Amino acid sequence: MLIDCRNIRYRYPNAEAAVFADLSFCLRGPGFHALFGPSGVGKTTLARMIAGNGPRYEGRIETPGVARTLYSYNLERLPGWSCVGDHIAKVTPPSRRERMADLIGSFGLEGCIDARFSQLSLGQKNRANLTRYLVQDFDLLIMDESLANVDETTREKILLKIKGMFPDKGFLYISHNVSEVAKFCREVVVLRNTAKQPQAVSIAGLDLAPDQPLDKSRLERAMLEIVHAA
Amino acid sequence: MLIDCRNIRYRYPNAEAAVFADLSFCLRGPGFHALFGPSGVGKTTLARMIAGNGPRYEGRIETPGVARTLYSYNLERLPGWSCVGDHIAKVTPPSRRERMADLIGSFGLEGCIDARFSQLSLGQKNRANLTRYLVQDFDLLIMDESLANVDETTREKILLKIKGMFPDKGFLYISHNVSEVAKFCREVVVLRNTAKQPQAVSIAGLDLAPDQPLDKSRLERAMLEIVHAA
Amino acid sequence: GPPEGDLGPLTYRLKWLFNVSVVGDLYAGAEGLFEAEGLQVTVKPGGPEKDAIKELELGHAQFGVASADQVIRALAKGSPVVVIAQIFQQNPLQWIYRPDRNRFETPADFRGKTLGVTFGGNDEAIMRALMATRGLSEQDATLFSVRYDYTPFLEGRVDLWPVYRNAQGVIIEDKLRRAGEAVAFFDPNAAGVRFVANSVITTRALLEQHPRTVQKFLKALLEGWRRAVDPAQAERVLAMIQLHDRDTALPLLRQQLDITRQMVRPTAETVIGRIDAAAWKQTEEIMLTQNLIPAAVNVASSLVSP
Amino acid sequence: MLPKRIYQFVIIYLAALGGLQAIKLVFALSDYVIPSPADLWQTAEAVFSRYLGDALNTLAVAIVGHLLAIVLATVVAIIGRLTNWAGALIKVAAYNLQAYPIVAVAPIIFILLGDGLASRLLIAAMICYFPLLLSFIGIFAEPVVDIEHFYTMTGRMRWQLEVKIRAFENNAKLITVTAGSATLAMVGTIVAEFFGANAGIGYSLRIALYQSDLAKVLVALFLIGIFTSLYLALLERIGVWLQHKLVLPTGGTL
Amino acid sequence: MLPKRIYQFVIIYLAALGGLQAIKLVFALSDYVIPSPADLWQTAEAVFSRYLGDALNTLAVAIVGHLLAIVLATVVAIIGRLTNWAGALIKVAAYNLQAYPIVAVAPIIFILLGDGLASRLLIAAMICYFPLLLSFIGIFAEPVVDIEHFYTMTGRMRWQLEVKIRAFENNAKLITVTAGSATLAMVGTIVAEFFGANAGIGYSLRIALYQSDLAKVLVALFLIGIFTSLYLALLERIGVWLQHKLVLPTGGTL
Ligand SMILES: Nc1ncnc2c1ncn2[C@@H]1O[C@H](COP(=O)(O)OP(=O)(O)OP(=O)(O)O)[C@@H](O)[C@H]1O
Ligand SMILES: Nc1ncnc2c1ncn2[C@@H]1O[C@H](COP(=O)(O)OP(=O)(O)OP(=O)(O)O)[C@@H](O)[C@H]1O
Ligand SMILES: [Mg+2]
Ligand SMILES: [Mg+2]
Repeated sequence: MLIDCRNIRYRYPNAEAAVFADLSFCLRGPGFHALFGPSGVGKTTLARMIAGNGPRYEGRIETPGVARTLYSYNLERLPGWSCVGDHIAKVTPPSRRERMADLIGSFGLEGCIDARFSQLSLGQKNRANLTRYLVQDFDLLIMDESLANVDETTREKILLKIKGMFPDKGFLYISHNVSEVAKFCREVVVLRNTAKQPQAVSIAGLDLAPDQPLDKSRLERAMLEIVHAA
Repeated sequence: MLIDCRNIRYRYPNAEAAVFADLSFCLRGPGFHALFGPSGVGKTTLARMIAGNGPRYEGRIETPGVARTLYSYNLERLPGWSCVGDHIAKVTPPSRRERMADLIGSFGLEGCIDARFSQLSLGQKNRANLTRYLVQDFDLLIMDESLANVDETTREKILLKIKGMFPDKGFLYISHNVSEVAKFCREVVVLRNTAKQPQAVSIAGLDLAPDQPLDKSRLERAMLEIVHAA
Repeated sequence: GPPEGDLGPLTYRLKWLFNVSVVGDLYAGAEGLFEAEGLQVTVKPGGPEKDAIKELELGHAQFGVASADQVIRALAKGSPVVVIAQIFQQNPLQWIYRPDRNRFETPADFRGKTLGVTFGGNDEAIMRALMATRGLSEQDATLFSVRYDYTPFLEGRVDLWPVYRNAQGVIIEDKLRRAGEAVAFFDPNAAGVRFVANSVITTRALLEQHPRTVQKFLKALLEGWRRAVDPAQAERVLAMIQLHDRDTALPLLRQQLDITRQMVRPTAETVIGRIDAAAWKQTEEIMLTQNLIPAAVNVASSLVSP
Repeated sequence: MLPKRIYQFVIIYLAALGGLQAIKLVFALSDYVIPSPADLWQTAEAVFSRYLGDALNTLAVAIVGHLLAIVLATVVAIIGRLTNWAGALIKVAAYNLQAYPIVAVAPIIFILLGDGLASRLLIAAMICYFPLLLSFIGIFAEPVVDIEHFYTMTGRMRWQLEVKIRAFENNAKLITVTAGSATLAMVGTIVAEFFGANAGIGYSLRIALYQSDLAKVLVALFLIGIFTSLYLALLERIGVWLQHKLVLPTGGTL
Repeated sequence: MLPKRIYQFVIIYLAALGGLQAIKLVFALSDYVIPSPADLWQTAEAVFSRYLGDALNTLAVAIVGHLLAIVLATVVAIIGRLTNWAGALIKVAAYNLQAYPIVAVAPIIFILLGDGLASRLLIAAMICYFPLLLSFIGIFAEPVVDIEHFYTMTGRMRWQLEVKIRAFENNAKLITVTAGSATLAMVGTIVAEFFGANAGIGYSLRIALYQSDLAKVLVALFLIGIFTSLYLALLERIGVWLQHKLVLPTGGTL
């Protein structure tokens, strides 16, 4: 068991409508999972609740077996006083230096390590930020649109790399790209607006591994299912 | 003629490599065009140059027939002292009030107009920001990842709406979604790294109009072409 | 007497900035008179925020100059201060006025006028004592609060303005004279109010444990004053004071010195440094009358002529 | 919050008194140098109600002076943003005005305004306004690109809007600085009273200093401290309320 | 930049002189209230070189006092961020210290530190530090969420890092405020000299006021203005250079 949400209810103060009205779902086992749903449905809110730094809500979220949850998002910035490479190195435990170099290479960041964060393009910023999370200790890493500004080719490479490198960890990937979540994720939790019941449905993805051939028709079916659910 | 770039050369101060080495391309006529390319290739830099608030470069960019260029990007924010609806209304000329209401409706922002900008979800922020640009006077609107955090379904609706509403205007849409640019754009300028010559190639997209049926094989071909070029 | 321990270098804290009012103190230092007595003394300027009595108690200084009202206030609070000399036989504090607008012959003329006083300063005590001699109360005249600048007087909004006759008095007089205006001074002494001015002080402990040091100090100091007010030495004295007071022109310095001489040594017979016990007694009475001290301090017992 | 600031001040004040008494003991000083507790108590009884009135008077002037300073600093900071010659000149003037110790400028002020309330107010405002100006200039000079871009691009940017955007984005800093400068308004008023006025606690303080009466000085300082703390606490409350109004309550921040 | 500040100051100074002369004419004031230009010129010739030395002396002390104030304000602002009781107490103490006009505190300082350089420095620093503190507290108290999130999430946040992040993000504001406070360091030193009366242009100013010599006061103010402008210009240059070093040159901003 990775994440167990039970009867979550939440309404932002001053907001007219609730974001969650009796939301329940559960995600089993480690692996690369997705949180999917239309813009404004509550993905960020839920992700923050799971990570323990969201607002107070009714209901219960349990993450048995997860000692350490990290939440990353696409607007994060690195400090400006030294170059990106130094900042990442500084937060990398000595034992993970090799992994860090490996990640920088596969993420296409070699050309960026000597630059300041403010000099990077948006996609480069996304990747630099994600890199430093991946060299931390974690059991569950939530990636809230962490690759939103990266091109598809690079993004696929990154996802496959992560999946290969961390087979035993849990990931919750938030993205607006249907084909991507269908292709690479094990389970796709589709969040829907409060009018629909249940508010969340789980759909199995292809969970594509590196070097595994793509079954196009299966992919299309999964995509359709996700789009229909949303 | 919309945009004519001739022999652009540019290197950021302190950067090792040039971003543009003799970049030339031209985009003809109004319509919905795309600027595409891997993360970090220079799309934002070029877009800012076209809009006239980028760095100084060698070469020439001409936009004959374009009196007014606007540049919008996904990190923009609306001021916080009143609600989103008021801010948009305030910058809408009286003659465009109807259009504004129409846009707010089709962009799915009805629920957001009474909220402050800081209370919106990322995708809602994207849409609110884009809305206020669309009610301005412009001949060319550059949308730099302006819809990056919006879900695909909503995004398609928005693009079709824009195309229907502004058939005579020029758009330069920057996005990392291959199928989207292939499907909706008239010409896709693919930027490539400086090692490749020419640095930019133009590929025709399907330029899908509202209610026009989708030719899947043509789409696939266009997508392949774009991915190959990049 | 018994042998005294060596006190080492001594500090002499003045009441005010270096100017003609401290000419004898400066002279004693400049001419090596302290060294001649075997003492090593640093003469330090005073200022608006300096209080020699506090420095004596804290051991920052061994000798100092304080105004009589300061001394009496300190005695009232149990300070172990003693007066060992009184340089000015006549208080240089006077009030300047324009004789073409007002005439101030006696305190009776104060009625209905605007009178400048530094509230809390000794000029306030003197002014109130002056008014009391003619039974004037606060309703009979307007007391105006005097500050750092003279503008209210210069602009004619205040009729009487307190100055040190031998220092500022000369300068302001010169200023107004040059503008074609006459000035005159009202002297409280003439009205019988003899409020003591600055005096030389030390602590009782020092006096008792090091009587000879005190004697030597006083000898050198008074010798300094004697020479400083000696008309025969005038040019030499002026040259010396010019080194310390570079802001006053020589002709004015000369005038200042002349007036100072009259106040330090009104007659040829005056012993320089004489403590005028009667004036001290009057000063204490004035302060007692005005509730500036809660009870009599018997100031006479703290006046010691070594 | 209100009582907290007060009792914290009282603790500090008592600690300072204790320190003074310790010095008195160690150096065996007389009551003239440092008053005894009994002396202090008697003095307090004698002058407290009079000083209380003075302190209230000072507080009233300080509040008006503070408002004046806020207006002045805002105006100068906004004008100083102008990049033209006039803007630069005004900025230089504002800086130079500050470079003159009030002791030197006071005579000129008194020549112009006399020694009534106007001078007191002006001096209070002058002492208080410069630190405000400094912060305001820092805040108003720094663009908030992500918000301003649209208005600049569409030719809608006016200086009023620019100021509004920057002020709003930095509202927390502005509120902190403005509330904190309350202290300076108090100081400014006291200094003005010290130099030129015939009323207020600064005036009483000066007389006490002339009389070398440290007991009275300490009573005055106590009242100044209490009133400053009160005013500060009040402003901080207003600040909290204002920020609450400006920034709608959100469910946590990210 | 350097000569610009100077000539701007000279223009303002001359304008102020003109204003005084106009007042003199309108109210028919005599030479002893406001000196005539000839008088001013003579006085300037007589005292200029001496006052120049005094002003240099003052400037030297002001620079050291300014450094001291910056250190003090940084330390207090950092400690004041602590949310515990000690932090609150220190903040209250810092605010209250400021609430006391230097005129009231100066005698105590002179008694404790003597009348040497130390008191001059301390007073200069005290006058200059509080406005710095205000801005620093404002800056250090406001989180930079997008940068700090990672360090907080991964348990890496230390107060040093937090301060560093906030200082760096607000470097433009910090530099503006720090350079601007140079003026206050000058003022502080002059006030200390005025009351402590030992050296520097503040001492000369005191004597000029004692002698009611507005011409000398005006000459002193001229020199103070020139030196303040110089120091300010120097600091602003350093600020520009520093910011250039901190924020690498970028091809425009968006
Ligand atoms: N601080 C807030 N105060 C009030 N309402 C808020 C606040 N934050 C978010 N909301 C509202 O809650 C809803 C869910 O927001 P959330 O950011 O979780 O959406 P999301 O699914 O992450 O959307 P997106 O894909 O656009 O990022 C939205 O309708 C939003 O307007
Ligand atoms: N201010 C700057 N200083 C130095 N280098 C910069 C600066 N801004 C961008 N660059 C570099 O220039 C290149 C192009 O950046 P640009 O932002 O134009 O890319 P992009 O195509 O928009 O990328 P993305 O899709 O990730 O937004 C990148 O390699 C980036 O690191
Ligand atoms: Mg979101
Ligand atoms: Mg970009």
